Amino acid sequence: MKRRQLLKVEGLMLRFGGLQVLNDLSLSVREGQIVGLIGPNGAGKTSCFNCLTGIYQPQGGRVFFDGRDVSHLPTHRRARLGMARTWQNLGVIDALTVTENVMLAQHQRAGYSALAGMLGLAGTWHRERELRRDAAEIIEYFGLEAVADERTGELPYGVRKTCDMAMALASDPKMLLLDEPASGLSPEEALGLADTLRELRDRLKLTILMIEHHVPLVAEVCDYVYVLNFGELLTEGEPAAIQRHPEVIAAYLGGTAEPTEPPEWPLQPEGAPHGTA
Amino acid sequence: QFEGVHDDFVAQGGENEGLGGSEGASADDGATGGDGTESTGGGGDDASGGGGGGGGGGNDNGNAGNGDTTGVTADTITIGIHAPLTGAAPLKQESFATGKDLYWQYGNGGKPVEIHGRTVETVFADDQYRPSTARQVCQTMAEEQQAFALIGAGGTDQIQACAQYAASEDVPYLSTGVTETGMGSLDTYFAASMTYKQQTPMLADYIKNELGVTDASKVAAVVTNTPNFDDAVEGFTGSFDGVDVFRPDKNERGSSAAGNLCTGTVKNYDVVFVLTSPTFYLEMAAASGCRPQFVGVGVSMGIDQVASTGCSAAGSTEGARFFNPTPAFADAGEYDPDFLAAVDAAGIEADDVTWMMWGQSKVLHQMLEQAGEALDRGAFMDAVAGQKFSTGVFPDLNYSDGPFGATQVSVLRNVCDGGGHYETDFAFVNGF
Amino acid sequence: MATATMVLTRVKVQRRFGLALRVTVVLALLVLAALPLLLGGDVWAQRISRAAIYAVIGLSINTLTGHAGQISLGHQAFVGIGAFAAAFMASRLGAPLGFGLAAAGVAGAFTAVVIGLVALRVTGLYLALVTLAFGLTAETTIFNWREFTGGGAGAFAPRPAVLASDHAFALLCLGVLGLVLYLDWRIVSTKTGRALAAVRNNERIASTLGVNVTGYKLAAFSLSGLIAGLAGGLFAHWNQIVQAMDFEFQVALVWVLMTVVGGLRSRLGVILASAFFALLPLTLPNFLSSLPWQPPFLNEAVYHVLPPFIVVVMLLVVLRFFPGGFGQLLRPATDWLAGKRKQ
Amino acid sequence: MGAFLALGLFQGAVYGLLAVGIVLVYKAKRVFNFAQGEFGGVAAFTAFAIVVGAGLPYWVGVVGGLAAAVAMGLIVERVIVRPLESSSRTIMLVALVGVALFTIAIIVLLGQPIPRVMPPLISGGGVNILGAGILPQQLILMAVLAVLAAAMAWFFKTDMGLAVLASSQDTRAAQVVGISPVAVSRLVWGMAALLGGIAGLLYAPVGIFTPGFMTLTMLVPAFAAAVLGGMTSLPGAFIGGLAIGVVQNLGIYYLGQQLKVPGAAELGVFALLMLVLLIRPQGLLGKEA
Amino acid sequence: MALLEVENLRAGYGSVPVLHGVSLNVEEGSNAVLLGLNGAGKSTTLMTLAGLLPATGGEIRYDGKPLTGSPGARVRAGIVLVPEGRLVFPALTVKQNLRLGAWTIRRDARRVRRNLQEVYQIFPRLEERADQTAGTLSGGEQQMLAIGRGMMSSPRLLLIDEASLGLSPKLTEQVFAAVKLINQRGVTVLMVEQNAGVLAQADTAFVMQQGRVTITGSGSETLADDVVRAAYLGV
Ligand SMILES: Nc1ncnc2c1ncn2[C@@H]1O[C@H](COP(=O)(O)OP(=O)(O)OP(=O)(O)O)[C@@H](O)[C@H]1O
Ligand SMILES: Nc1ncnc2c1ncn2[C@@H]1O[C@H](COP(=O)(O)OP(=O)(O)OP(=O)(O)O)[C@@H](O)[C@H]1O
Ligand SMILES: [Mg+2]
Ligand SMILES: [Mg+2]
Repeated sequence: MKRRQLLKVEGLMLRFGGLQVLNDLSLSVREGQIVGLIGPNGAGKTSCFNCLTGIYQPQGGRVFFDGRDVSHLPTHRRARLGMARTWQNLGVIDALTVTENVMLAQHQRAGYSALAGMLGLAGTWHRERELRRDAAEIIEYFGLEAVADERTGELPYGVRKTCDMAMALASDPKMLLLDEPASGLSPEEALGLADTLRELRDRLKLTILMIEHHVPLVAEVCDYVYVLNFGELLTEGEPAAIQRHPEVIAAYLGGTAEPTEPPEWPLQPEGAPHGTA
Repeated sequence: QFEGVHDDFVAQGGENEGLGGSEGASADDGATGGDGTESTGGGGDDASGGGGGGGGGGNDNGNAGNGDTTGVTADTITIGIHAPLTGAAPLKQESFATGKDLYWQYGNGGKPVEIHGRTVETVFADDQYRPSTARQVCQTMAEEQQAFALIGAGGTDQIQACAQYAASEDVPYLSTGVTETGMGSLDTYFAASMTYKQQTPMLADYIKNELGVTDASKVAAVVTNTPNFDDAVEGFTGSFDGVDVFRPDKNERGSSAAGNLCTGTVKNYDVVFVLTSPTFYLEMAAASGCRPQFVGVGVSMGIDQVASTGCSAAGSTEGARFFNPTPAFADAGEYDPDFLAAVDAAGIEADDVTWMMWGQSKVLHQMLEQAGEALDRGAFMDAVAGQKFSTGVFPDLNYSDGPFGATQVSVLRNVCDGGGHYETDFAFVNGF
Repeated sequence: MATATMVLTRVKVQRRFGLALRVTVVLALLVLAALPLLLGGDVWAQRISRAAIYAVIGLSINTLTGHAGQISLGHQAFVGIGAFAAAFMASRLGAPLGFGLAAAGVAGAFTAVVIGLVALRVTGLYLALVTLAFGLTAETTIFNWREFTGGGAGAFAPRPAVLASDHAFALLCLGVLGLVLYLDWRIVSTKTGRALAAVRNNERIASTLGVNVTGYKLAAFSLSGLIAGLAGGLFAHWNQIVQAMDFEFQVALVWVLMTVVGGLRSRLGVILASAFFALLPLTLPNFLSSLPWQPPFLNEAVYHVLPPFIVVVMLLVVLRFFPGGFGQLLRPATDWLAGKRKQ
Repeated sequence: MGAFLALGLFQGAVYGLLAVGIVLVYKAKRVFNFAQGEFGGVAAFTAFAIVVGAGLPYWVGVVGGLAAAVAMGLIVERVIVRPLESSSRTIMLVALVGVALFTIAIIVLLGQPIPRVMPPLISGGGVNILGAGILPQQLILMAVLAVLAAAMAWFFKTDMGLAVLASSQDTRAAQVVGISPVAVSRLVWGMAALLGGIAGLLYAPVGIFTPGFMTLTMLVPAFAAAVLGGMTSLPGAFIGGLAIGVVQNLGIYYLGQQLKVPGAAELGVFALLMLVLLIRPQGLLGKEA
Repeated sequence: MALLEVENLRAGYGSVPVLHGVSLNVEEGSNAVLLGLNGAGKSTTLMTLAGLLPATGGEIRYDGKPLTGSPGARVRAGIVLVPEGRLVFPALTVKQNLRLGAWTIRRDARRVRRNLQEVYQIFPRLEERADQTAGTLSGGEQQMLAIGRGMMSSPRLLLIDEASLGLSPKLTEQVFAAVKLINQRGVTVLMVEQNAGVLAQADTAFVMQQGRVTITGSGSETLADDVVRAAYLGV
């Protein structure tokens, strides 16, 4: 059964000064799929997410979401169409509590205008209570109720990571863009994540595009994988095939690959500077 | 022409001295009240004192009271004074601290002045050279600190703002150095000196006749951009057609105007009429490379502190002439020996601000005296309106035609020799 | 079983008792605060008005800096424009007070939006500089524009007969303060507050959560300007004369410091700090001169310098020892009053 | 017109001198130093007290004034800057604004808010430049500005200057190579205070001075000068200062004199600042570091 | 005698203790490796040794004498840290970065020049990029710069924290080769690594667990240990 493409990217080009970060990148994600995006550090994965969500304006290429060309929509408009993302270095607001963060993520579905809320018009009070109830539900789903009223800045990394995920869900999205959801998690937690992702896909009918360095998780959960190298698509396919792909082994997986020609420093920066995105 | 005026004054000075003497006498008698009042009335024999006689009559009639006795108790009257101690025209704090009570405490031959059995107490507030602050502090003095009447010691816009307040609450208000704009209709207001509108034509004559500059292109006016100085500018340009007028803003810096004064070969003014804040004037004077002759009207320019600061700035204000209500402090003894006596008795360091306040207090004293024993605000206003007052420190005042009762000014000259101060060029003149 | 019921009842009784106690305390505090208005005569009525106006200004800065995280060192310009607009309406056009205040709010909001458009392009420190330079320019240019402000003499803003008494006017100011407080409260407890928190902390995260960052920033500027303009209108009629020098740029600095001392995003803290700094220059001279011992080098001239001096000392103490300002100091008390309890 | 140009140029020299200090602190700390002007205020008032008040020789006043400024710089560094190192730059900025207001208040408390006159280094009449009388003091000021801007530019080429830049970029990394961030911080604030003190001492004798004279009217143009120059460039601060002075005075001439616009000087500066920030945010000579 | 003797070292962040008694000895001229899971306290150990974090207990002896003092003093004594995450000065050029590496010996111009030559010899890449700003270097180049900068002050003991972090396997190999070269020139090296490859060339290996060193052995022994392999190297 061929499902409809929820996200489609065509010929993405992104440059910073003289640095070609993304070069003619095309990929697509079908509804209900979990798709992996992998590649060496600095390959442009996070930058790709930034182009999808409108944080970066690519020099070329188009982004279609839910059948609509969103290439020129600002970030918040894309979010309202149902794109939610998590961040490599966390997308929680440290100064707010877990509950507040989750309610913040409900912004677009609050259902009343900012002015109405400010004036305290009748419907808003009721709606606020509903939102709070929904938030509590999501928090419970992620097992965060113990820390619901604590400021996220004071929580351990793993918990904040979970909160980030809860926020992505709270916005009631069609699609999740996850940037390294397993980083900072212990091996068991990472495997638990696999179950969560599948459950989200199956129960909430979510589509997921995920950047991940944790290869076992990718192999376990992804239906399809894109491999990025120096901003270009190296290859794509089923996880099992990807893991055997010699170029992927050479460029990314390393280790078992037989030594090739003498190593040469890459001409383009390999490691992303701190604090990208 | 001037000599005649001066002689005129000396004649009046006799009268003034007589007044001082009579006060001294009343102190000797130890009796105030009706007798004291009559000593003012005593001047009524002279032509200039005729109104005083009328005043005496008014007193006898009993002034129409309104029952508002705020600030008046059985033995005290409270007076409120506001002046800028901060802002663009900061005056020395100590001068006011020592000056505000000098007359009331020592004006009676070294003893406190008594007016119908009451002594006078003062409260003071800094108006920061801002109209809005002036209004606030005037309200506080009149309502919280219970001042019977208010005195504005300088700053036209502040005086106007406070006078407006005073009129709305029926508080008597006395000030020097003023605009006529919006003041003529205030029935609690009395000016103790000539208005700028009255002075500026005189100033124009002075420039032409005394300084000998008749070419209008050699004369500039730098007048702060406030509607309250519009009448001053009109008065000046009306009598001196064709002078250049610059209107800097109230909070502008003087150095920005310097470029106007010395534009080298094109324009170089011989005489510059300034009506601005002292800091502006000093800065402008210091920053202009050329050295024009500064002239002007207004109280704060004439004070010695400005002269001395101007002199230390490379002598930039040397020779400036200003019209002032009183003769120079340096000559105070010549015009009112009582002042020096009081200063001695008080054991204070007097200066020109003290001297100005002395004169103002003296005017107010006569007014209060005139109002009679049953003092209230209504009675006071009634007693002052239409009367004449003469002190020898301030110009003679005649309120028969409204609140602007003065017709004389004194001319002070900035002398840098010996620390920077003013000396009297002319005292109590009516024209040039 | 029985013990359980008993315990429950006791808890309930205690809760109810606690509620009654809290309500009593709040009422008592309000009455205490109202005393000067009732007993203090015109002068105190004027002071209360001034405190209320300052509180409104503080809340206006709180909206922009506290909620939206945009610094403004030129807030006095918004207030001043409001004040002159109100004075213009009252003295030149003879418009009723309501129109004057509306014009004041609109003028403040409009100016703030213009600055807000700039704020979209420059951030952080540069915004501080831009607002400062704007405040300075407004002070010297707009507020000295004679046709609008009467030049150096200032503009008069007479009160209408109904509000002529200082008491009536104080009630108006308190009413406006109440309104602004309500707005602020609604902002924090709805999506607007959360969106602003996100904008303030991380614009990128905010936008991916569907928050229109540009829109909210501009909205914060316009609301802040509206409130500031309104405060300006009240100020005009409070003093009945407005003048350019009332809105020197140093005033804006003191206001910002005052709001930080009160505690950004703490309504009570901001109100207390604002009221404190509103009353300080009016009451300090008389207070000090009534002291038995006069501190050296204190004189009339320094009274107006003392408030900034005091605000700065308080600021430095606050920044070092309790960065949440008065609000943080009061937190235990306010939490108790709001019925929050520690887990 | 010519007179305005000349006046502007020499007025701009003061802005430039302040801007050099502002740029120094910004390069080293990424902080807008709103207290820069008051270093000059403190120096001027101390020198005035020594020279005019106590009647001591001029050089004692100069040394005393500069010492007072440097002392203030070090105190500010210790009491305000260091404890707030980890808070946001906005908070730091607010605190430095506080320092400036605090200093002005102290000066008013100790002296009076009356105008004062500091004798110039060299007395004597002005030199006629383009029709404006320029005092010898102003010529000295201009020369000192040129020398100091060059000296500061050179400083950032030395090892010490590099260390200052390095710790502004990453304190932790600076520590790793053995640089003491505390020592660098003291050095920077001491130098900034010295620069501010020199500006104050040189400018006070030009005309009259009142408490806050360096902050209230000069700080904003000085910041505009620094921004115009690119915020991190010392030659930029020099050029920016002169440019702002000239723009200000041309504003007075064209807007103020011809068009009767109030506040022309400030309007000119504001317009230029906005133009720079919106069109060329990196300023004339700006680049990173 | 060991160049570095650490006994029962305790340290932490604020009131949170991280090191609960670390003991290890590093012989002069040797090449030692510190292994451990994320958060075990490896970086904390190195930072405490470099003086960036205060020790709250235990003792560090360096060259036989107790080691105290500021980071600067320790650099002068020859202990230099190549920190985790590279921490180069991004807006300065490569050459300026290296010059600052010689901060403590900046008055000895000849030695600075000699060290610079040496660094360029080990990392010719850096000489090519001498005038490029460090922020624009690739991750691998930045790592080389960080190590080169560490070499500039003629260290006796080089503490390297996760040199391979974020580098591709090929780059990692090159960096390790350079470290070996440095070690062969007589500099004692203590490096934190999670990469198995490095163990083969190490003289000593320490394994850290929750703030303590739990296993000490030679590099090859440890590499052969299945438990270590599985738990810490992810092989
Ligand atoms: N805002 C930016 N300005 C300049 N260069 C950038 C910017 N954002 C990213 N880059 C560069 O683009 C390249 C790709 O970065 P990106 O963050 O997308 O990598 P990544 O694939 O997500 O790597 P990682 O796995 O380390 O997260 C890097 O070389 C990075 O330095
Ligand atoms: N700046 C800090 N403040 C508070 N706690 C910290 C800080 N840095 C590290 N920690 C905590 O100290 C513990 C040890 O951290 P450390 O960085 O030494 O670990 P590590 O062994 O180097 O781990 P990694 O392999 O992740 O680098 C961790 O629990 C970490 O959360
Ligand atoms: Mg990434
Ligand atoms: Mg580590």
